[in-house]
Amino acid sequence: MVDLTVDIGSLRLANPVMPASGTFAHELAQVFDVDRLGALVIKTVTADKRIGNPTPRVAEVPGGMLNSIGIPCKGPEHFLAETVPLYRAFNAPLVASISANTPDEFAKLCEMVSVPGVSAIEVNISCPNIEDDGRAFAMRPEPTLAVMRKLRAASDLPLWAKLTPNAGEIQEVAQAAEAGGADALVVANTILAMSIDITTRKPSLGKVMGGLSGPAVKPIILRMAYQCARSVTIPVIGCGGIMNAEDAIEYMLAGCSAVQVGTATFIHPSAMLDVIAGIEAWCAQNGVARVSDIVGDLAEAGDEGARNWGADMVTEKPKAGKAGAINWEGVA
Amino acid sequence: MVDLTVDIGSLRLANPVMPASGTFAHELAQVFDVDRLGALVIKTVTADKRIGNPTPRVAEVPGGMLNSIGIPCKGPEHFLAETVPLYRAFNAPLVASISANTPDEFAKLCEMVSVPGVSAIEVNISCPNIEDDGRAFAMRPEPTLAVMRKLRAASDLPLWAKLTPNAGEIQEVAQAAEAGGADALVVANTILAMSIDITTRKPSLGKVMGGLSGPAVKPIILRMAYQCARSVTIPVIGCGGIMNAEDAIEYMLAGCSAVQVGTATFIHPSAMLDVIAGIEAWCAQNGVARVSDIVGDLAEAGDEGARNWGADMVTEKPKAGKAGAINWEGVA
Amino acid sequence: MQAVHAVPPQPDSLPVLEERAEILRHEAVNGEYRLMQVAAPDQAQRARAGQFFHLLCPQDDALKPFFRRPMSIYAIDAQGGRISFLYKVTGTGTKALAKLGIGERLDMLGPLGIGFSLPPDEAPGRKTPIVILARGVGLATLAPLVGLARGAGHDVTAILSARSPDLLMSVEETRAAGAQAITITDSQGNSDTGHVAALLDDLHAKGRMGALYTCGSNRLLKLAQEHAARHGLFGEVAMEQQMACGLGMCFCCVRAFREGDATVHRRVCCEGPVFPLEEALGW
Amino acid sequence: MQAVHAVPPQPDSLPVLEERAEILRHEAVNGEYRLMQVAAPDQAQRARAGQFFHLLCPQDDALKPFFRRPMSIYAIDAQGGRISFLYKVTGTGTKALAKLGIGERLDMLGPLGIGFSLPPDEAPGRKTPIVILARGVGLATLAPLVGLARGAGHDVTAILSARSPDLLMSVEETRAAGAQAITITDSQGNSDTGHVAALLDDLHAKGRMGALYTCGSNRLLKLAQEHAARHGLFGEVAMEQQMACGLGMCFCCVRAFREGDATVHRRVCCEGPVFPLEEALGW
Ligand SMILES: Cc1cc2nc3c(=O)[nH]c(=O)nc-3n(C[C@H](O)[C@H](O)[C@H](O)COP(=O)(O)OP(=O)(O)OC[C@H]3O[C@@H](n4cnc5c(N)ncnc54)[C@H](O)[C@@H]3O)c2cc1C
Ligand SMILES: Cc1cc2nc3c(=O)[nH]c(=O)nc-3n(C[C@H](O)[C@H](O)[C@H](O)COP(=O)(O)OP(=O)(O)OC[C@H]3O[C@@H](n4cnc5c(N)ncnc54)[C@H](O)[C@@H]3O)c2cc1C
Ligand SMILES: Cc1cc2nc3c(=O)[nH]c(=O)nc-3n(C[C@H](O)[C@H](O)[C@H](O)COP(=O)(O)O)c2cc1C
Ligand SMILES: Cc1cc2nc3c(=O)[nH]c(=O)nc-3n(C[C@H](O)[C@H](O)[C@H](O)COP(=O)(O)O)c2cc1C
Ligand code: FES
Ligand code: FES
Repeated sequence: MVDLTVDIGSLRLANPVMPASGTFAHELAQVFDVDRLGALVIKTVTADKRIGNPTPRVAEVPGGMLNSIGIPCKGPEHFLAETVPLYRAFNAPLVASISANTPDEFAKLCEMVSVPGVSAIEVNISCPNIEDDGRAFAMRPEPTLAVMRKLRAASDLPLWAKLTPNAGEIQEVAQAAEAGGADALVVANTILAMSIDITTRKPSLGKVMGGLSGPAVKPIILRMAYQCARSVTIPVIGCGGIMNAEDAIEYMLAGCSAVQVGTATFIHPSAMLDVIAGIEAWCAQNGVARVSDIVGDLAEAGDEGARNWGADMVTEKPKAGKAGAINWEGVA
Repeated sequence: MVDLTVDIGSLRLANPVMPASGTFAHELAQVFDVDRLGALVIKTVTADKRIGNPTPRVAEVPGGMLNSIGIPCKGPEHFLAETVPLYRAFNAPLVASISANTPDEFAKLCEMVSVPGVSAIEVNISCPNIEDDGRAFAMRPEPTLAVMRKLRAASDLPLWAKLTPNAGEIQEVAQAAEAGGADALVVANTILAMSIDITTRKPSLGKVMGGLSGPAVKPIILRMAYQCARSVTIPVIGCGGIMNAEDAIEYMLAGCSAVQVGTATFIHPSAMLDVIAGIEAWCAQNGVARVSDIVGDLAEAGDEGARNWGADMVTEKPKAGKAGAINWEGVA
Repeated sequence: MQAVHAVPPQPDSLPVLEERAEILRHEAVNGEYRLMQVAAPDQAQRARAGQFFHLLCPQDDALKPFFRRPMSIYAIDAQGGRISFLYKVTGTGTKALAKLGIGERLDMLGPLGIGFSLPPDEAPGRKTPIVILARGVGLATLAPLVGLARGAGHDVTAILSARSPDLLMSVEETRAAGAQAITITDSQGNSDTGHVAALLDDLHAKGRMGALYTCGSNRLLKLAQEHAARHGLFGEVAMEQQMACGLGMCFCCVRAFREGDATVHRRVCCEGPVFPLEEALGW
Repeated sequence: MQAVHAVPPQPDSLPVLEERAEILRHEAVNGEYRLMQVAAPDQAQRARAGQFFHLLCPQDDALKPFFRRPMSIYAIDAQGGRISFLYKVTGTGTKALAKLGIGERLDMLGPLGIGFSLPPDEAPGRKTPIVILARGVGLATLAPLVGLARGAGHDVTAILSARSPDLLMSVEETRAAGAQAITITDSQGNSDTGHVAALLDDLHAKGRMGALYTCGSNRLLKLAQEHAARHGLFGEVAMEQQMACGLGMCFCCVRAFREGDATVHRRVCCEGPVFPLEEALGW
């Protein structure tokens, strides 16, 4: 028996697998028992009512998808009156995702949704801050710190800060979020991208640019999750391109305490169950008693062969010799 | 007959297709006549001698590759004494790629390589600046402007600034490069990424993190090329995940005057010839007399259907009606 | 990269199933359309006319197509546990689908969405006669409505429109189900709006049009809306929109609808694909 | 995503070709190794013992394997225009390769790299006798050296090492080429370093070891280096390293070599895969 529980700050989850915001809703309960998930993270709720972006809102690209759904939203009143009661039917903890146009609006919304029935609040600070030229809060450390402080003051619930991979130096943003009072980080939202239909010469999305998700982003977001996990002391939840248990384990080895699965659900609605089952099986096979033991358990690169080549064919750090005098480079 | 010539500043290229630095060398002439390429961009030369990074230096990921080759380099003297003379055997213009650890070293190197036989200099400002905590020059606008000014003063040759996609706001960096005197931009270098072998629990690369290239990055870099092309007046050369002519045409429609092909050459060494032939065929089929006419010729998204659905099945901007009162969102 | 996917045990009570159904038949119907029949007993039992399945088309070496593809139920054999699809080969997904052989398996998610409803009785004890206006691929969606309505005792007239006579489909089946089938084609020059309008007027005059159903053509939608409005008829339209999740979670499949004075977005996958005729906005 | 690739016309003069060669034979040799023979007339003409081809293994739905895979030439039939590979099924690439059927095409780039050279004459007019020390997959690389050396008039002794007798390969072919084959295996307990050292000493004493060639085992490399150094023998080793371009452009395939007092990096793909025995550093 593998112990699959993980702790995200004060919140204990039955297992480390949960949906990514915007790719899950109660409708999935038509396909499987969603109480088997570690948590239920729902689509971002905004302070204002929104209709979302023009269609086409999604496009396929090699190894992934683009979306410019935006955040169609009926507003916080609807969330409180309809959504929260609806989720009482489920036992898995409900995580509300919120976002707003200004720090103050954000804080007010945060306070509003801090109600019984909500176990944690994911603050989607990857959304534009109109007080900073429409730049997303999490593009830079300073606005991240500022908004997190306000959010922290507005709620006693655990706050998960969801970062944007479009930031130049995500570790610094991660540290700012921690300093501002985040209880955990979600790394990360989608990467801004686009594609063009060369026959019509039109962008594939009605909004021209949109967020890339799916397998294509995994190596990039995994790197960011690794960087963040090494830069903060709060738990990091990895999110980007997880299609199966192997991907989830990569994130956990890189330092993530839990994972979120988004796009995979669109291909296989019960993908998250496969991820849970696969993690459990891998732990059992590898003598891991508690899944939390593998968090950050990355071996050092180099010497004994990063790949499983034959006993007689391993890759090594070239012996130093005179070459030792030559600089190993800092960055590729 | 399609006119395939393109102008990159004062430099006219026979066609818009050239190799990406680090993925080409004279050895490719063993496979095809490299004079059929628009230009010959060679591996970055550094001011110091370098041995490169520990092995393993490459890894496969879905839809692409990771590399942490680094820049093994025999130094500028070797470049001048051996490389430049070697390329006299070819007619296609030689583009030297250079990089250094500090702005001054960079400028000195730039001056050194400004010799007959070199048609343009690609300044790889995606490399770490040790005077800025090892951050790459092109991570931010200010150091980009500073280094470009020095480089501009050091050479009369066309300077192509190669940007890093790891920057948070690449348009601003692009504008700084233009302001600093760049004659063209190359968008972009590889995206920092990583992967882990869950069996050995080791990072796949000896250096843990490395650059992602190949199809997986295309939607991201295409977006950046589009943003840069709209932010500057100098030509933009697109580079990232181009595997075939369709990909190259996407970049040109997005505003790129030319393209660079990297990873594709590793899979099919003559991929660049296929790209050239494919662009020519597409232009011929679409009544395009000069390939430069399609640069930036992007249709507007929306109304008449971004996709080629049946005449009776097109996607549209939802009619406004009362919903018109609701905000269309700024960013997804 | 692809999820290593073992379909988990799904309780009998769940309305939507993901199954790997065996392909029993798969053949070209004409130069454009293909018919595929699969064995999917549990899904067939749940399926209703107007609903759809979200199909995982075999992916090529570039992971294309990435998304599932929505496909209406063309025929349901609940007892035999079979479902049929009639589809047009258009792009990557349907091309990949077309390559699947008999005996191979098709990963299908469904049944999904809200199907057709039948009109209230015209008069106590008198079933409202319905008219189905189908063009092109719209036929695939409307076909099972014929059986549904006939089974419930409605008089059914199906106006089947196509580019040319060889692209007409389901004519025999429609008649065999006891419905009247009127065929019109572009090549015969009797499929234009004027002609169809006259046909509808005629059917209404004869008391054979108490409700109107359509799908697949913007032109026919407008026409149907005009006639339904003019005569105050019950009507429904099946809409299409690109889909990712198919379940109502992602909001990519919205279309604009009239709701009183307002224009609202509705998700085609779960608030449709069948909508009240008068509320649909053309596209 | 994959390059829509039409191999362009390649002038006769170019040394490296990318061809889609037809598979003529493809079979399991034992539980681990497979033999594949392809028709590649132009490439066969250019190929030399010790060189390799860079093979594009069929990619699965996740574009895996992404890179080509280097594979030594196991046999060259220049006249018949055929090339053979002997390979071990290990990971994604070789697994994909193993699925290719006879008549299918294999996209191969090559011949690549620097092959084996033969030792200078021992004495004027007297060809130096050579010893080949091959274990496991190293055999695939060393096998064509037997024919090359025999053809040039060298006496050849091949020490063939494997885990167990059923994994020994090429014994008959070696003998048929007029070379002596000595087989040693772990299961028979005669393949350890001590045993091999004794064998080499014996061969040297008998005047049958004037040069040494090896590949595939770090242990045997060390041993060969010791013996070659002790007796001042000519020697070569074929090295392996992961490759991307295979042509010398990307610098991913470096290994460390001794060059006088310094340690330098050399690219296995183009400065090798065959290197002077004394310069190789173990791994
Ligand atoms: C509820 C519903 C039922 C449908 N039933 C049928 C049917 O019974 N028979 C039939 O032939 N077709 C039907 N369609 C249309 C069918 O889904 C598309 O033809 C199919 O998705 C095209 O995929 P493709 O990869 O071949 O084309 P591509 O053009 O390569 O597809 C690109 C993207 O656009 C989407 N797309 C393209 N055309 C349509 C469309 N008309 N509607 C929705 N998305 C589209 C695809 O799903 C994909 O995401 C239905 C659509 C919907 C929404
Ligand atoms: C010059 C040369 C000649 C070779 N000749 C032969 C031969 O004749 N017969 C044979 O069975 N094998 C030979 N090999 C080894 C062969 O290339 C590997 O077994 C093969 O690449 C493994 O690929 P994979 O996808 O099955 O394994 P994976 O482990 O999935 O490969 C992952 C990555 O590591 C690389 N890799 C793994 N093992 C090796 C290796 N031993 N050497 C180089 N790269 C490796 C792969 O190419 C790939 O890039 C040769 C290698 C080189 C460099
Ligand atoms: C259709 C779609 C809608 C999304 N909506 C939201 C959202 O409302 N809020 C949010 O924080 N992230 C949203 N995301 C981002 C995902 O939560 C997730 O961060 C991203 O998709 C990467 O994970 P994946 O590769 O597993 O999909 C959305 C993603 C998709 C594909
Ligand atoms: C193996 C390898 C080595 C590279 N070396 C360099 C380099 O020395 N200088 C540089 O500016 N870019 C270098 N790059 C980046 C490429 O020039 C290019 O920007 C990137 O690979 C994206 O293009 P692609 O997807 O077509 O490969 C290298 C890329 C690869 C894969
Ligand atoms: S397809 Fe996802 S909401 Fe309709
Ligand atoms: S594999 Fe590219 S240099 Fe050797």
